[in-house]
Amino acid sequence: SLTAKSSLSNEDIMRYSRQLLLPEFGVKGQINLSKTSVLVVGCGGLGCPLAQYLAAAGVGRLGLIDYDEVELNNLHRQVLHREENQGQAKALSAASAIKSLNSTVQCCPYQLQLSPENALDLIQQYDIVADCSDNVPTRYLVNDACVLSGKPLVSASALRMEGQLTIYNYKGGPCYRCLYPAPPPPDTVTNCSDGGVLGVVPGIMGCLQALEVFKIASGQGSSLHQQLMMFDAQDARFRSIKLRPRQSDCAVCGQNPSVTKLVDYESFCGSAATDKCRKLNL
Amino acid sequence: SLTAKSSLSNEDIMRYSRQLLLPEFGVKGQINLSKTSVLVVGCGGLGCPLAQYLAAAGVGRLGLIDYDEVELNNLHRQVLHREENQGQAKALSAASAIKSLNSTVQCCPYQLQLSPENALDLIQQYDIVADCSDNVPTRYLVNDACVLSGKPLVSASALRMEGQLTIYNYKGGPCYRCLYPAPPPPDTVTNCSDGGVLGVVPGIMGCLQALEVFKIASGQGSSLHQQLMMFDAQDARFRSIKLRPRQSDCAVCGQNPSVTKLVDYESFCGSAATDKCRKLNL
Amino acid sequence: MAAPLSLHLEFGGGAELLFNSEKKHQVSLPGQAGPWDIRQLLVWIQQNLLKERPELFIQGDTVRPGILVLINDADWELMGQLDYQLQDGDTVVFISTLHGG
Amino acid sequence: MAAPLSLHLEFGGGAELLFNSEKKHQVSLPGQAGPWDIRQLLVWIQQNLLKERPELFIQGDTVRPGILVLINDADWELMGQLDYQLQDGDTVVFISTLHGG
Ligand SMILES: [Zn+2]
Ligand SMILES: [Zn+2]
Repeated sequence: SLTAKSSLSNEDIMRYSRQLLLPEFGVKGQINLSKTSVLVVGCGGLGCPLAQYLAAAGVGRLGLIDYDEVELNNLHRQVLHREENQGQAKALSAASAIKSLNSTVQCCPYQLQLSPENALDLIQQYDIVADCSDNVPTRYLVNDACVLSGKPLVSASALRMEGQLTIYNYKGGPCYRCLYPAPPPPDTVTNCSDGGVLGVVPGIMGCLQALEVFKIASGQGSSLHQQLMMFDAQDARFRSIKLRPRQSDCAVCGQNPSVTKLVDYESFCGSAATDKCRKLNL
Repeated sequence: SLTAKSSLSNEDIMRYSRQLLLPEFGVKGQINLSKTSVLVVGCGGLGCPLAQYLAAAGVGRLGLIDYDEVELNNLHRQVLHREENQGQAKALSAASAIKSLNSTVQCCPYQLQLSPENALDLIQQYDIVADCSDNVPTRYLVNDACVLSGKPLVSASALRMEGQLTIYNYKGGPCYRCLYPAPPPPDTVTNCSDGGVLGVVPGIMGCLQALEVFKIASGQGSSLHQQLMMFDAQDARFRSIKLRPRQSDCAVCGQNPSVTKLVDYESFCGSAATDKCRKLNL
Repeated sequence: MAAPLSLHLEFGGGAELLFNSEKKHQVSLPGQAGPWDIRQLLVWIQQNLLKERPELFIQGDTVRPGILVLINDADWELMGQLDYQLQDGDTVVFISTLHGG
Repeated sequence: MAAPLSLHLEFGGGAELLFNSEKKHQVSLPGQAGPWDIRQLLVWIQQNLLKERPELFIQGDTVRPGILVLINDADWELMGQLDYQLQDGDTVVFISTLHGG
């Protein structure tokens, strides 16, 4: 965990002066932020802007998970990576961009696939988890691991010209399984690699996701508790939906959970934990 | 103006494949975008994410205006600049980051203050103008220059934990002067350097601004015509307001305009065209 | 016999692709002896709006997993789910969950 | 004599700083002989809500330049401006223009 910081250095005061001026944030919020660690699952279209703004604002420690490598077709939306990073691990490419923006942030790149074997170990080392992944099995895995570790999960997604943002496992609100007890039939799942995505849509959603992480980390608390924010880029319209509370019959966060350790999410969902080829031959 | 492009290279097809898949965009939208030039006024908290996503998506030409140099207190929100760029011209620092993201975009940095002397010459070379500036005189100057040159103006602003976005001089909608015929008393103007700003708020607004530029450039048209989008980060709430149409008695876009060439905007506003020291001693 | 019911239906997150890519549908349900509930609305949608591959929208008597139903901007779970009795002028939204990033 | 009028007032973009930093105010205007219009509302706000430096909010009989007035999510210019006659339950928003970037 992070060294407890009780005051700001002169350089911190200079660097963060524009946000120290905010009454909602101030010195206390900055110190809280500098003590907070955030795990970013996925360094793609959502993870890039999220990591960029959290690092710029002075989050204490940032874990960056991605098993994948930078490809040319990522660059229209994954704005931390550069042309020269093609073929490199996304986690390392993102970490290097983050360091050049704010060298005072502890940055931990993990070039690996989040899995039932490593997820709890990793998530236990962080205060807040941001789900920036791109496939269904990973979303269930991250959810269950957050519930089992008691961590708030700020979850965004984007496809075509739409985006969604919710906070799970936070202040009596639902977890992902409370909303979606059964996984969608694999036939109905469209990923960015087959449905496409307008690059700035994950940009917008990743920034909004960073804002909620920021509000939790600084102590203000998220205003999206038990809410779903939906964005339609075609008509530039946002809509906020009141969600169900935590469900007492939920398989993982309910009163008699049947899921008490991580399971095999690829089998559960019938699809692979990647957005590249969506069906798993079982 | 840009060389007329009628097809996409193989590399373009690879790079932009995820947005070529979108029915609203497709090959035609990509070609339209590659023929469009956008002038970004200000490479700060709004200009950085805007330029980043427009360049990533493959806009044809990007003009980047900023007279200022990178300072440590910019880095919490001006995410194209790096620690090592401190002291460098923002326009050059931004251009270098843009080039490493997408070298196929023509990028024209201008290290200068937009002024009544140079504004028309510059704006006439571009199809769309994005106002990412940080002070009142520049906002009137950009507006008048866009009206006199017949260019659509996508205008965003951010302060503390709030943001605003509008499109001026577009399809019968109002210009900035239609809404604000008289400048605000200098005493009532708060800038980011005295009021502060949460970095991700201009991030969100700059991304939304880029989306509207993108929709105009690709041929879909903006959905914010005659509308004002307001964002409150504290409660993560957006609100869209129906605005007045173009006003027939407007001083610059009305039927008998009194402003037929650019004037002295610092005198008109009683303040300097910078966000650093807000009052002008007249 | 109740009067016909005017509803505003919306589909999003990809669910609109099953409805001619049209996101917004203003519909009128015929008058019937009792009130309309969501269970009956799903049958009506399947018979009147759904052009192809109904199994991608409906499974059994409810929506397929991964579609969230919203009644007047609230999760249908808060409103009685399939048993919610529709009122004239209600907005019902069917949103497919997005997973991309 | 008309009944008292219940209004939802909001201040934003910095205008709330003149009102104890409170963005939302639920207020009740007393009953009077004729209807209330925005011109009268501004006088009422100045006398009842505005704590300090009224010149930063009001100039003459209208709001100072740089404040936009919104009536039920529409620009007041579309609604008759100072002459708009308030209805019970209306939302009136006063937004200071932002210039930062
Ligand atoms: Zn649950
Ligand atoms: Zn005008």
